[in-house]
Amino acid sequence: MTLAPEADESELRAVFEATIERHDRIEPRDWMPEAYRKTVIRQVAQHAHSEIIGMQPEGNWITRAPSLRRKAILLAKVQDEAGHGLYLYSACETLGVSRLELTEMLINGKQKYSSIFNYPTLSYADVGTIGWLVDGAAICNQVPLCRTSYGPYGRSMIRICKEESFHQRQGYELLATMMRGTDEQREMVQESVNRFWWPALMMFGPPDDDSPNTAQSMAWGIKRNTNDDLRQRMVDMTVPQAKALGVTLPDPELRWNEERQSHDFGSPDWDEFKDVITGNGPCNTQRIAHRRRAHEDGAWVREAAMAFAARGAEA
Amino acid sequence: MTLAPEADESELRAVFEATIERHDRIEPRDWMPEAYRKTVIRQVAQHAHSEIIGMQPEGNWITRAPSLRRKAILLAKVQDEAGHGLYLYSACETLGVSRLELTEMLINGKQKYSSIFNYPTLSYADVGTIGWLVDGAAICNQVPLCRTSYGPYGRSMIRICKEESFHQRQGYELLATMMRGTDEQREMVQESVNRFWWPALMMFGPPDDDSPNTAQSMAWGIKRNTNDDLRQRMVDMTVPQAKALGVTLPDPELRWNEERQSHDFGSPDWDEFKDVITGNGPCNTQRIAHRRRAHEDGAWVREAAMAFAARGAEA
Amino acid sequence: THELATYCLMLADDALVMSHRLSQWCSNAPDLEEDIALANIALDLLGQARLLLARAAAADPSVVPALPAGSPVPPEDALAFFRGDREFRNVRLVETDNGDFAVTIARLLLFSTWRLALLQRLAASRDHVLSAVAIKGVKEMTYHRDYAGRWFLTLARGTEESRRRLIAGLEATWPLRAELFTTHPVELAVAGSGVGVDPSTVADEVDVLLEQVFSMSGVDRPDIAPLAGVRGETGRDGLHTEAFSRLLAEMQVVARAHPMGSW
Amino acid sequence: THELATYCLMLADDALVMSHRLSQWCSNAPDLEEDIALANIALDLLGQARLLLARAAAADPSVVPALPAGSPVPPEDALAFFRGDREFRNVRLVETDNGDFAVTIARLLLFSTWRLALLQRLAASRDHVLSAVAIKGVKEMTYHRDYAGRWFLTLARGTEESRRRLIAGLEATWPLRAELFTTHPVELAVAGSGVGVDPSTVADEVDVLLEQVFSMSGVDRPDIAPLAGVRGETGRDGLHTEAFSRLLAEMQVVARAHPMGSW
Repeated sequence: MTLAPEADESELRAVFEATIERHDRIEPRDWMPEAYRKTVIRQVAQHAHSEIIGMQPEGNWITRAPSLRRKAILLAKVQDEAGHGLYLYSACETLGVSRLELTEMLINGKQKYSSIFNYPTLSYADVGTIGWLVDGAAICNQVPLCRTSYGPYGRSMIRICKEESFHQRQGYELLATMMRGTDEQREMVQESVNRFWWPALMMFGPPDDDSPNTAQSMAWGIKRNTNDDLRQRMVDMTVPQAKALGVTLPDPELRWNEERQSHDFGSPDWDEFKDVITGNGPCNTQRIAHRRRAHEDGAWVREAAMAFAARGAEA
Repeated sequence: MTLAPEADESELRAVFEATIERHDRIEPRDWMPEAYRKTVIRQVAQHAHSEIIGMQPEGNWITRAPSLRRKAILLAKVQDEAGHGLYLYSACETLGVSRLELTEMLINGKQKYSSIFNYPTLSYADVGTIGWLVDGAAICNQVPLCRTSYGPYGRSMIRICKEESFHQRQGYELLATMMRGTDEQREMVQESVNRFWWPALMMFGPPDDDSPNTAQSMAWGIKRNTNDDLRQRMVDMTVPQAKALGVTLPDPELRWNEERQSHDFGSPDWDEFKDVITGNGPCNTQRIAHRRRAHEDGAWVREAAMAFAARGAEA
Repeated sequence: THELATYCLMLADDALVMSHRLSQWCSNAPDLEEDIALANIALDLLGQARLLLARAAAADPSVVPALPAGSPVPPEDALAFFRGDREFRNVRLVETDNGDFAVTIARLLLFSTWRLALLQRLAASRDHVLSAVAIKGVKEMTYHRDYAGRWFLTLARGTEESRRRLIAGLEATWPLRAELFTTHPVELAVAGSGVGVDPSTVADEVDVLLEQVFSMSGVDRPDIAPLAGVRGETGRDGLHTEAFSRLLAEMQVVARAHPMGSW
Repeated sequence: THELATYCLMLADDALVMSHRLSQWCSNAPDLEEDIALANIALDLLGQARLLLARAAAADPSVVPALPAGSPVPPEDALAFFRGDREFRNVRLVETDNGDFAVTIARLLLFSTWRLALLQRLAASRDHVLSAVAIKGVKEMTYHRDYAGRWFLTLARGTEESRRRLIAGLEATWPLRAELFTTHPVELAVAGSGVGVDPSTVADEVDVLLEQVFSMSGVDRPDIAPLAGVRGETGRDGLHTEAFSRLLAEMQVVARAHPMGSW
């Protein structure tokens, strides 16, 4: 953690603001306002936690993957998520918080993760739908973040976005293959899309007029677009893909608006969103309990590794 | 525990021996030689442990039973085994050993249970085969024990034997139903019988010329027949049943001996028997670990029940 | 009718899945007496499930999954072993993992108190089969509730550890409680025709009974929000937890491998 | 030939089942680095399994389970998902439950040291496919063995608890070791024709390597008898543990529900 002598603060603040102004990167050793640091930590940690918690709903199907090829794809994907978590925790550590502290904030409910992972995965089609819609939404969210002002975060995002688009294509491809399969498989896909469509749109966060942090985050260049902008982009991107797949998006209000050259669409159930955000979603307790158990079960191994390393350092 | 003053011992011994001579019962308050007490405890405990460990191989299939009727039959059967364990531990407790002590001797390997339960159950046919052959062998062993000299043990055996013959019929009936089913089901039955035939014959213990405890146990009326006698009885009883079922018993030496009016049959693999008896059978470690885990996991519940009862007694 | 059949499936699936979870205790219970008691309860519920599945199949044969021609699998087994998870109508309360003995007892208390109240009313059903099942079930559920209540009290007033675990078990179970009293359109319809029971009508009665147990046990009624569904759907709509498809995979594996099998 | 196909199934099933067990660590490992490493190893083994299953199907198509006419399921999947437990030829070492991280590491050390030695010799197989699979596999197995060896040492020399668990894990695994070096008639036949490897020929080499790890770790070689089979049959004969049919029930459930499915 860099400590700035109080005397220099106004000068340092000017440098910081100029950097932001130029759309340049803030680096770990640079001075930054405490509120900026906290906001970046919050956002990056939330993103890291989402990757780690996100391993569970898809990981749920690794042992039941219906073909060896799909098993390999899924296992590699979930492994990538662990990798993303790793980069992002490292990015967070450049701001002076350890992975252990972050993990404890996650399992004590002091930091959040994306609400989408509080929905259950109920069929193998969900693996495809998560790739297509959830990773799709993540990409909409994350591509602008490659230009985010905090350097280590932005650079992590570049690598992560590449892998996410790969995952998104794989998800789409799984659904496309299933749609060419049996009637039962087509039903599985449609049923899965019905469940995930709205939660995917809710991934962009509350409507702009109900999103208190957006303005400051945009001013600091941590966030680059508003929630509603990104949501619209997602809908416009997805509608033609759904058509190509042959699935129906479960929104009777969805239609092309010639004037706006964009799609009109219905409003997600924001009450459900708040329910899930506040911890009552179908899987919140389960996800955290799983993470906590894994963390606690692994404590003796981490302790052994530290003790062993310490002994090596002595010798 | 009854304590006999030393002075009276020869007189008491005479009473004890006369009781045995008359084929009458020894009761818990009666005087008995220490060696008799120990032998009865060993045998009854081994029998009780067999019931309890025997819950595992069949219990393995309760959640996978292929019809609801069979699920009900199996669950009731395994429950009966728990019940048998309960009577037999009670019979043992009349000799001054508690159930807890007996359980600890089981999970510490100080007392044995029937070697048959160290074989795995690998298909649903095994549920039928265990009923038919293993319960069949148990009945051959146990019917004579209804007349065993120790009262509480003999009375337990009367009740247990009734239920065992019911289980044996149910096992046979499952196999008969499967034999009337598909080719795959018939193969399952034959494969299962192939695995269980020899272990079932080994349930009667080593050949008479290698069974050091038999003579004393018979003299005391704890045991009523030799191992080889019972084994022969089992073979003679089973051959016509196998024929009726349409399964082949996996013994090329098995044939009717007109002269003896009995079946000749091959010799079990006594090396395998010793391997299993000494702890290296396919499931010895697994069975004991399962019992130990259940016992340890339940400790806090038993403690709670005792604390609650003690508080009730105070109030 | 299809509604009656669906209603029977709801009642049947609750019993069947709860029975499955309880049967997993077999050879794992804290003591032999509990092994026996939990198996007994599982057997009672299995018996209820079988009668109700048969009633469902009789009320509307179209609910029974199709099997290959000539399959000897009876309707009760076709329903138990050949439906997918989305076709099961049980509440989610019964399907989650057993957890420790305290979770099992807390769940059994909620379940048996609720089901007893339902069956008491269902005894007056215009459907004679349902009525008969309910009358028999009332006796069974009374025993189950007493068993669960006794252990609830014992654990609450036993040791510090048992009390801690009991409260954790109750809290783990509580979010699944609301679903028990939420009326599904099918339940409303069969209640309207005097054949079934609207579960919302037993909510107060069940609450009073639970309060009695809580107060004897010195345990506070949890203040925890209900577990959300997905798009408003929950167990009665065929929307289950992740644990459920794993449960079915195990339960159905042998039956499904032998669609022409005789058992 | 049928012998070659059976031999390929042995090698394939070892890799497939071990991969399955390792994949169960996903999201459950002690740290993210271990989540990633164990998934990597599982992926390598899954890759080996796929090549070997394809080779088995090519060597003798009759080993591939029959599926309904027109099924798009490829041979590797028909073999993985539509065989029963008695048709799997893996050693029992790979199929038992994971246990804790120490059990997993002890097993992985035995498995990877053994399989590396086998694949090193198999690189010279007269069968070009097997030879190619082996050459690629040697690199992978070297990494797996190093990973397991490093953790074995770390746990042995870490804390008292880790040492206690490691020794317990090694002892739990050891009875399954003998089976690795017991020659099956099929292995003898393919070794005779220069296509396969007789596993008994790598026993000494593997022992020396294990001794090195044990001695660096200050752990005694366990003195525990091998796990008996049934009538002399073990994993290579299709005789498995009770855990295995449960493993397959989970692994095969989706594939079997959709024999005509495209994935």
